[in-house]
Amino acid sequence: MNPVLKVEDLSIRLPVGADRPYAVNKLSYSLYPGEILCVVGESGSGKSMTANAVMGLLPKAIQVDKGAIIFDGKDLISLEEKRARDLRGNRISMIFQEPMTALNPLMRVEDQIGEVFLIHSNLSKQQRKARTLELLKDVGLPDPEKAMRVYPHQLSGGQRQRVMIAMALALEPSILIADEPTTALDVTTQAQILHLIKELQRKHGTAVMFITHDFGVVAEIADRVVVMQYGDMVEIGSREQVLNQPQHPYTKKLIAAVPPLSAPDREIEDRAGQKPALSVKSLCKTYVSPGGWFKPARTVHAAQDVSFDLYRGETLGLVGESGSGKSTVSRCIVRLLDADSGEILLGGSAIQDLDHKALVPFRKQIQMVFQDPYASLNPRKTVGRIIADGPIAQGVPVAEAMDRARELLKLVELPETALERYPHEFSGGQRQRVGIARALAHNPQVLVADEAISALDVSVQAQILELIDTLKKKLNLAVLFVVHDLRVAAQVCDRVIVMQHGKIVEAGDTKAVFEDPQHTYTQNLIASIPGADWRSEHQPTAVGQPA
Amino acid sequence: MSILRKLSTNKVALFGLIVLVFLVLVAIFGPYLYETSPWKMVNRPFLPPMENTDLMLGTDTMGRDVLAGLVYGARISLLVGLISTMIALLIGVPLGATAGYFGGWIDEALMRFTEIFQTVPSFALAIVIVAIFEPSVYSITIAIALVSWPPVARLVRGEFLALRNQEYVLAARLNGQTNRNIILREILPNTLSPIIVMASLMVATAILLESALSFLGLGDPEIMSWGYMIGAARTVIRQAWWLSFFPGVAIAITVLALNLVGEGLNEALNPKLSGKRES
Amino acid sequence: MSIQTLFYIAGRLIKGLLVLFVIAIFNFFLIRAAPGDPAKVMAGEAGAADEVFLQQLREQFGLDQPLYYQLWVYISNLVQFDMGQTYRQQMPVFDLIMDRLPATLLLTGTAFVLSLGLGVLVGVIAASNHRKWIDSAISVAALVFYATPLFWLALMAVLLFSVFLGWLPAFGMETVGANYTGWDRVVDIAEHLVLPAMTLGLFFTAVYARMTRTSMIETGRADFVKTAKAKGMSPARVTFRHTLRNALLPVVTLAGLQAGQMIGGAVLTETVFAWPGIGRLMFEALFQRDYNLLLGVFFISSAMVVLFNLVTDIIYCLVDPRIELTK
Amino acid sequence: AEPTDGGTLNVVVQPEPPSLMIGIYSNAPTQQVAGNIYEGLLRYDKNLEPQPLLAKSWESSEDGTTWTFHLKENVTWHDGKPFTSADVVFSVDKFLRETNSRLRQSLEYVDSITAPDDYTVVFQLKEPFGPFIGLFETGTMPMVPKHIYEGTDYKTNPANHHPIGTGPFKFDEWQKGSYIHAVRNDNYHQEGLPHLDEIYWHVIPDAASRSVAYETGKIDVLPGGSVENFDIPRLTGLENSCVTSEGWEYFSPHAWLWINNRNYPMSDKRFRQAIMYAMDREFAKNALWNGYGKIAKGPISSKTKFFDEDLPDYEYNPEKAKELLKEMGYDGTPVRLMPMPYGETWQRWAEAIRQNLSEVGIETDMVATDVAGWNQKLSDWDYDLSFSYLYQYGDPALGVSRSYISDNIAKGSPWNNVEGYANEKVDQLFDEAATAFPDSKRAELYKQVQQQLVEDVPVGWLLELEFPTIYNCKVHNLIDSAIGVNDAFGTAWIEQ
Ligand SMILES: Nc1ncnc2c1ncn2[C@@H]1O[C@H](COP(=O)(O)OP(=O)(O)OP(=O)(O)O)[C@@H](O)[C@H]1O
Ligand SMILES: Nc1ncnc2c1ncn2[C@@H]1O[C@H](COP(=O)(O)OP(=O)(O)OP(=O)(O)O)[C@@H](O)[C@H]1O
Ligand SMILES: [Mg+2]
Ligand SMILES: [Mg+2]
Ligand code: NI
Repeated sequence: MNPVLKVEDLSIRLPVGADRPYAVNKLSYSLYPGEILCVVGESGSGKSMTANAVMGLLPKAIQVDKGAIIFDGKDLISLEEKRARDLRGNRISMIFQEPMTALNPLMRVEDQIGEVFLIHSNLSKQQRKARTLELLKDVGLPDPEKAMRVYPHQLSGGQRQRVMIAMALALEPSILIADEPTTALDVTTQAQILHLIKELQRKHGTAVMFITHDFGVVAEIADRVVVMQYGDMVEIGSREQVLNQPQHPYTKKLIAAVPPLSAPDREIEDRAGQKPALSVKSLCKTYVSPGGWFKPARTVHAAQDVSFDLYRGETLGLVGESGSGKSTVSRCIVRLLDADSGEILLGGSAIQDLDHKALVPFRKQIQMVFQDPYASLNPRKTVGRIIADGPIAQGVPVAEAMDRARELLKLVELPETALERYPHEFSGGQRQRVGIARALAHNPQVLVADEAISALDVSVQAQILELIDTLKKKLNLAVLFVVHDLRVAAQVCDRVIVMQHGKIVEAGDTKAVFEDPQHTYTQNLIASIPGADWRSEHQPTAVGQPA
Repeated sequence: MSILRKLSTNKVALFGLIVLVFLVLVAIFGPYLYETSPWKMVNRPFLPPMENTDLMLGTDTMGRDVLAGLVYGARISLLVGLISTMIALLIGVPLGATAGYFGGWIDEALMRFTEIFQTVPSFALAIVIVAIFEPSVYSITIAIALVSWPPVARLVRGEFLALRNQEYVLAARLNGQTNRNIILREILPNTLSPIIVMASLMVATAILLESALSFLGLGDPEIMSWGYMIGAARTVIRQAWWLSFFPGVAIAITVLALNLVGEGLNEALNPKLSGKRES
Repeated sequence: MSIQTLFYIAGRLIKGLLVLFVIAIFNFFLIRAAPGDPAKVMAGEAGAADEVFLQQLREQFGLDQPLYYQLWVYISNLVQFDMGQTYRQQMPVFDLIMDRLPATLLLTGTAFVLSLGLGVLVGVIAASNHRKWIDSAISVAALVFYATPLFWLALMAVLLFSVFLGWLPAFGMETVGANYTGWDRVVDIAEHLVLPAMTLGLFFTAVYARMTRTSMIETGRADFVKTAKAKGMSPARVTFRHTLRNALLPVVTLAGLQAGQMIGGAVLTETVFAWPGIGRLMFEALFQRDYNLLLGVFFISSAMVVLFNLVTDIIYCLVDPRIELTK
Repeated sequence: AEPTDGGTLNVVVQPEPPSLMIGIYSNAPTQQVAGNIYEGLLRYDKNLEPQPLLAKSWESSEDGTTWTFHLKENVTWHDGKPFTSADVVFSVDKFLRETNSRLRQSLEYVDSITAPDDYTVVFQLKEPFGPFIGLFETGTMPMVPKHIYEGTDYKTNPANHHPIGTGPFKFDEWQKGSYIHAVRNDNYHQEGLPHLDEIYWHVIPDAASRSVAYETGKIDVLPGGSVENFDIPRLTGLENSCVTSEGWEYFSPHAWLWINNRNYPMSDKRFRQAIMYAMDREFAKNALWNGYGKIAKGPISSKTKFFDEDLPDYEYNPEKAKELLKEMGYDGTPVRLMPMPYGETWQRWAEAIRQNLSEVGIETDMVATDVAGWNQKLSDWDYDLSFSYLYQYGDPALGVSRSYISDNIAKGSPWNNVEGYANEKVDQLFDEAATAFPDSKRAELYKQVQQQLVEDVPVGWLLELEFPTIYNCKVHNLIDSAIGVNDAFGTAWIEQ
C-alpha cells in the first residue's frame, strides 16, 4: 500500500531564544490510507508542530529547515500557497484541541460548515445546506436541524467537537489530523468522540493522524504509534508493539507512569470508634444566577445533601464529571464558599457559620492544594514568602516561619535555595511541590487537593502523587482528593465518593467501587475510560509497577 | 530589573525612554542652567528663530525668550501630568480595588458612583471645574485628575475581579490573611503592570488636557507652560508660526515619548502581546 | 427583539435617568460654587450698572431665592422635562439646545463615522502587514496624530486649507446668506464640515487604528482563525470573515464610550471653527454664568452618553450572539 | 464717488448679544446690531456735535433748564404705526427710567417730560445739566414703541425677540450662534437711505477665525476690538483693506489700572505714583496695541471736551519709582494683579506690567478670573490692582466723575468708584462742574479736578484706547458718527 502522506527527514527550526534549536528534528514516517496513526509525547515534544507543518500553518517566525512532506506526489513544503490552500480543508483537514475556542463565536454552525463547501466546491446554497445537515446527522448531533442555526456558545464542548469533526470531514479528505481533540472533554464525552472518529474513519477510509498524550486513548484507537520526545521521534510501531513492548527508555518511562485501571488491594482499617477529622453533614449549595426582569433565575444545585466523614491517615477520592459539584464541595469545606445549609465539623467543631475572624484559628487545621501550578502561586512573591506568609499571618514570628519554610522545602524535596527564588523559575511539578509545602506550613490535619495533578504531565503526575502519599503517611493527614481521572483515583484513594449533578451517587472502598459499581452513572463512567482493557490488573505489566 | 531589560531590547521604547529622561532632566535642572526668566522681555517682540544666537528660538509677542519658556514649561507640563495622574491613581486604585475585591453591593455602589463621573463629558467637566475654581496649577491638576480616574477604577476593578478568585488569592484567604493584606500584598502587586501602562498613557493625556485648557484661556497665569505658550500664540499664529510651533512640537514629542514608553511597557509586561509565541 | 430585551432597555434607561438626576444635582452645586452670577456678567457687559439693575435681573432669573429653593424649582421642573429659561437669550433652554444639537451631532457624527471607518481600515491594513514597513508607518502616523494637540492641528489645517490653498471654508456651518436649498445646501454644509470633522476625527482615527491593529493581531492568534485557515481560506477571507468581526468587538465598546464623550470633546473644534454646536454653547454659558443653560447642556450631553452606551450595548448584543441583554 | 444702492454687508459681532432689545440691554454688541433697528432723537458727529435724527430740531432756554425737541413727522415704526411724541415720553419717562440704569442717573436732573403736541417734546430740568444734550444717542436713549410695550412686563415682552424700531434696517432673523440678519427698511424716514439691502452680523467666537473670515472675504467689517491687536497690521496690509480709528469719539475708552486705595501699600499716594513711574506704557502701546492709542495723562480723555493740556506727565522712570518706594518705606508686601478677561492683549499687558513692577521691586501675584469672577471681585473690592477700561460718553459728568466721587463708593458694581478714593474737594468740584453753565465755567472746574487727581493717582491711567475698525475698502461711509459701528449703517454703501 502506498502511504498517503510521507514525512521525510523533516526539521523545523525554532526562533532564536527558544528552549531548543529545533521544534522537530529529522522526522520521518508515513501515514497509510485507512489507518489511525497516534502521535504521543509529553507537552512540548513537537507533536502540534508536525501537524502544523503538514497543514502549512506554521507560525511565521518558525521555518521548515529541511525535509519534505509528500502528499499526492507533491511536496507540501515547497508547494505554492495557493495550491496548498486548495488542499487544506479539502484533502487534508484538521481538528483542534480546544472545542471551546476553535469555532468562530460570531457565526452560526451552518455558516461555518457551509464555508468549507463555499471555498472548495461550487454547490448552490440549497445544496450546501443539505450537505451540512447530512454531516451534522452523521456526527450524531441531536436535533441537527436546530443545531444548524445555533451559535457555538449554545453547544456543549462535546457537541462543538462534533461540529468540528463534521467540518473536517465535509469533503471526505484523505487525511484527518486531530490535535488532541478529546483532551478538554469529559471521559464519557471523550469516549463518544473517539468512537465517532473511529467509525467515520472506517466508513470513509480516511487516514487519521491523531495527536495525544494520553496512552489510554492510544490503546483505544491507534493502529500505529509514533512517540516523540524533544522534537525527536524516538519510537514507531504498531499499537501492540509500542504499548506492550516499548523499546525506548522514554516510552517505557511514559507508559510506566500511566496508572493501571484497577485499585490495588488496601488494608481496610476499621474506623469505627475513631473520630473523623472532618465530617460533612447534609451540605447544600445552590448557585442562583440572577435573572433579568421576568427572566427566571438560573439555579444550579451544585451540592445537594452531601455527607461524608474523613479520617486521619486516609485518602478519600471525590470523583465525577465536570460540573458535578466536586469543586463546590471542596470549597465549601475549606470555607472559601459559604454553604447554604449543612454542617461542617472540623475536629469536632462546627465551622460552617464562623465569620472571617473566628475562622482564623481553624484555618490552620484544614488546607488546600490547588489545581493550577501556575495560578496558585503569587508570581510577585518569593517561594519563601509564599510558604511562610500563612504562619506569619497567624502570628508566627518571621524568622521562625522562614525556618519552617526551609524544613518544608526539604520535606517536599526541593532545594533550600528555592527559598529566595520566584515561582516562574520553577517547572510545573516543582511549583506544585511549593503549593503542597504552603498547605503543610500550618501542620494541618486535613488536606484538600482539588485536581492537584490534572495540569501536569503524566510522569510528573506520578511523582506528585507519590509525594502526597508519602506525606499523608508521614504526617497522618486526612486527604480529600478531588480528581476526575479515574485511573488516578483508583491508585491513590482508600475510599471514593462519586458525584453527579451535585449529589453523591455512590460511595465506598475504592476497590469495591471500581470492580463492582452499583450506580449506572458509575458504571458508565468506568466504561468510558479509554484503553480500559489495556493495563488492567489482569494483564501482565511488562514495565514494572508504579507507585 | 527584567522590565528595564525587556524595554531596552525594544528600540522604539528605548528611544521614547531616552527622550523622556532628557525631558525630565530639563524639567528638573533646566531652570538652574538656563537662567533667563521666561517672563523677562529680553529683545524686540516677534524676533524669528535663528536670527540671534542668544535667542535660538526667537521671541514672543512681548519680546520674551521662547526657549526659556520651553525650558521652564517642561517642568510644569510634566508636573501637572505626573501629579494629576498620581491623584487619579490615588482615587481610582483604592476605589477599583475595593469594588473588585468585595463585589456585591459595595461594587454596585462604587461603580454607580464611577459611572456618574464617566457620564459627564470629561473635557467639559474639566473646563467647568477649572473655570469655577479659577485657573491655577492646583485647580487644573485636580480637574484633570477628577476626570481621569474613572478608567483607572474600572481597570483596577476588572483586574481585581479576575484575580480575586485566582488560586493564590484563595490560598492567602485559607491562610487566614486579612482582606487588607490580600488586597495590598497579594492582588495589588499583580495588577501593577496594567496600572503602570495606563498611568504612563494618562500622563500623556494629562499633558494634552492641560495644554487644551490653556489653549482655551484656562491656564495658570502665574506659570509658564507649553499649553499657555500655544494658547497665547494662537492669535499670532499667522505672524509668528514659531511661537506655537515649538511648544506644539514639545508637547507632541513628550506625549509621543510617553506613549512609546507606555507601549513598550505594555509589551514587556503583557505576555499576551510580547509576540514571542505567535501563530 | 424579545420582551426581555425591551425590559432590559427600559431598565437601563431608568438607571440612566437616575444617574442623570444625580449629575444634575451635582452640577447644580458645582456651578453655584463659581464666583459671580449671570446678573453680574450682564451688568459687566453693559458697561454700567447699579444695584437696582442687578436686583431686577436677579429677581427676573429667580436668583434672589434661597439656594435650596432654586434647586427644588430646578429639579421639579426637570422632572417635567423643563430645563428652564436661559438668562441671556430669554428662551427655553431646551429649545436653544435643540437648535444647536443637530450641528454638534452632525459634526461629531461625521467625525465619528469617518474616524471609525478610516481607523478600522487603517488598523486592518497595519495588522495584516504586521511587522512590515507599512505597519510601522501606520503605527508611527497614528502615534503622531494621537500625540498632537487637537487644537493645534485645527489651527494648522485652517492655515493650510483655507488660507493658503483656499479650498475649504474655515468656519461656520454653512455659507451665511447664500440661502441654498436642497442639494446645494447639502454640498455647502459638507464643504464646511470637512475641516472640523477632519480635525476632530483625526485623533479618534488614530485611536481606532491603534486599537483595531492590536485587536486584529490578538484575534489573529485565536484558535478559530487557525480553524478558518485550516479550511483553506484565502488570507483576505480569513481576515474579513473571521478575524475582523471578532476583533471589532472591543473597538465597538470603545467607540460607544467615545461617541458620547465626543460631544463634550467637540468644544475645542467648535470654538476654532465657529461651529454652532452645543460645545460652544456650553463654553459661552459657563462664562456668562447662564446656569440653566449650562446645566441643560450638561444634562443633554450626559444623556447622550447614557444613550450611546445603551446603543453600544445593543449593537454589541446584535453583533455578538454570546451576549444577552439581561442583568 | 456717488453712493450706489444695494448689496449685502457682512459684519462681525462679538460676543453674540444677549438680546436685541436695546432699551433693556445696553451692552456694546446689542447696540452694534440694534443701533440699526432702533434710533434715538439725535446723533453726534465726530466732534460730538449733535445732529438731527428723529428730532429735526431742538432748542434750549437761556438758563439751560428747558429743552424743546421737534420731531420728524414722517417717521413710522417697522410695523407701520406712526412715531409720535407719545412714544418719546413713554420711552424716556416710563421705559428707560425703569430699565436703563445709566440713563436713570442722568434723568435725576430732569423734572418733567411733556408732549404739547404729537411732534413736540419738552424736557424740563431741575437745574442746568451740562451734558444733557449728549444724552440722546441711540444706545443711551433709544426710542421704543409705546403701542407694543405700554402696560406689559418690558423684560418678558415677546416683542423683545422681534425688535420693532424706526431705524434704517428691519430685523429679519436671528440664527442663534450663527448670525443675525436685518433687511432694508423701505419706509425709512430719510430720503434715499439706506443704501444697503441687508446686513448680516456673524457670530464667530474665536478671534483667529474672525481674522480668517475677513481674510477670505467672508466678512467686510471687523469692528474695533474684534480681532487681536497682533493681527491688525497683517489684516490692514491686505489688498483692499481699509482701517480707521474713528467712531469711538463718543465712548473714548480709557484704560486704567484700578488701585485699591483702601489697602496697604496702595493706600500710600507715593506707592501709587511709583506704579505710574514704573510702567512702560510706551512699550505696551507699541507692542500690544500696535502703536494705536495715546498715553493717558489723566482722568479725562484728550478726545473729549474739558481735557487739560497742561497736566504733568508720568514718564517711564523706574529709578524715580524706586525712590518713591524707598521714601515711603515699602516693605515688599506683594500685591495681587488682576488682568482683564477680555482677550489676549489684556493678558499680555498684565504680564508686561507685572514685569515692570517686579523691576522696581514690587512683586505681584497674578489672579486669574473669567468675566463673571472679574466682575464679582471688582464689585466686592476684592483686588489690589486690576485692569479695566471705561467709556467717557462724551462728557466728564457722564463718564468720568462716576469713578472718583465718594458718593459712588458702593459695593455691587464694577463701574463706580471701585478704588475707594474719597476727596471732598474733588467731590465738590465734580458736582459743581456738572451743573455749571456755560461750558467755560465747567472747563475751569474740570481743570482743577484733573490737577488734583493726577497728583493723587487714585487709579493708574494707562492708555486712551483706539480700536481700529478694519473693513473692505469697497465699503464706503461706514463710519459717520461718533459712535462708529454702533450707529446705524444707514449711509454706508458698497461699491458694486
Ligand atoms: N509560536 C512559537 N514560537 C516559538 N516556539 C514555539 C512556538 N510554538 C511552539 N513552540 C515550541 O516548539 C516546541 C514544540 O511545540 P508543540 O506545540 O509542537 O508541542 P506539543 O507536543 O504539541 O505540546 P502540547 O502537548 O503542549 O501541545 C516547544 O518547545 C514549544 O516551546
Ligand atoms: N460561581 C458560580 N456561579 C454559578 N454557577 C456556578 C458557579 N460555580 C460553579 N457553578 C456551577 O455549579 C456546578 C458545579 O460546579 P463545580 O465547579 O463544583 O464542578 P466540578 O465538579 O468541580 O467540575 P470540574 O471538574 O469542571 O472542575 C456547575 O454546573 C457549575 O456551572
Ligand atoms: Mg500541542
Ligand atoms: Mg472543579
Ligand atoms: Ni457506532
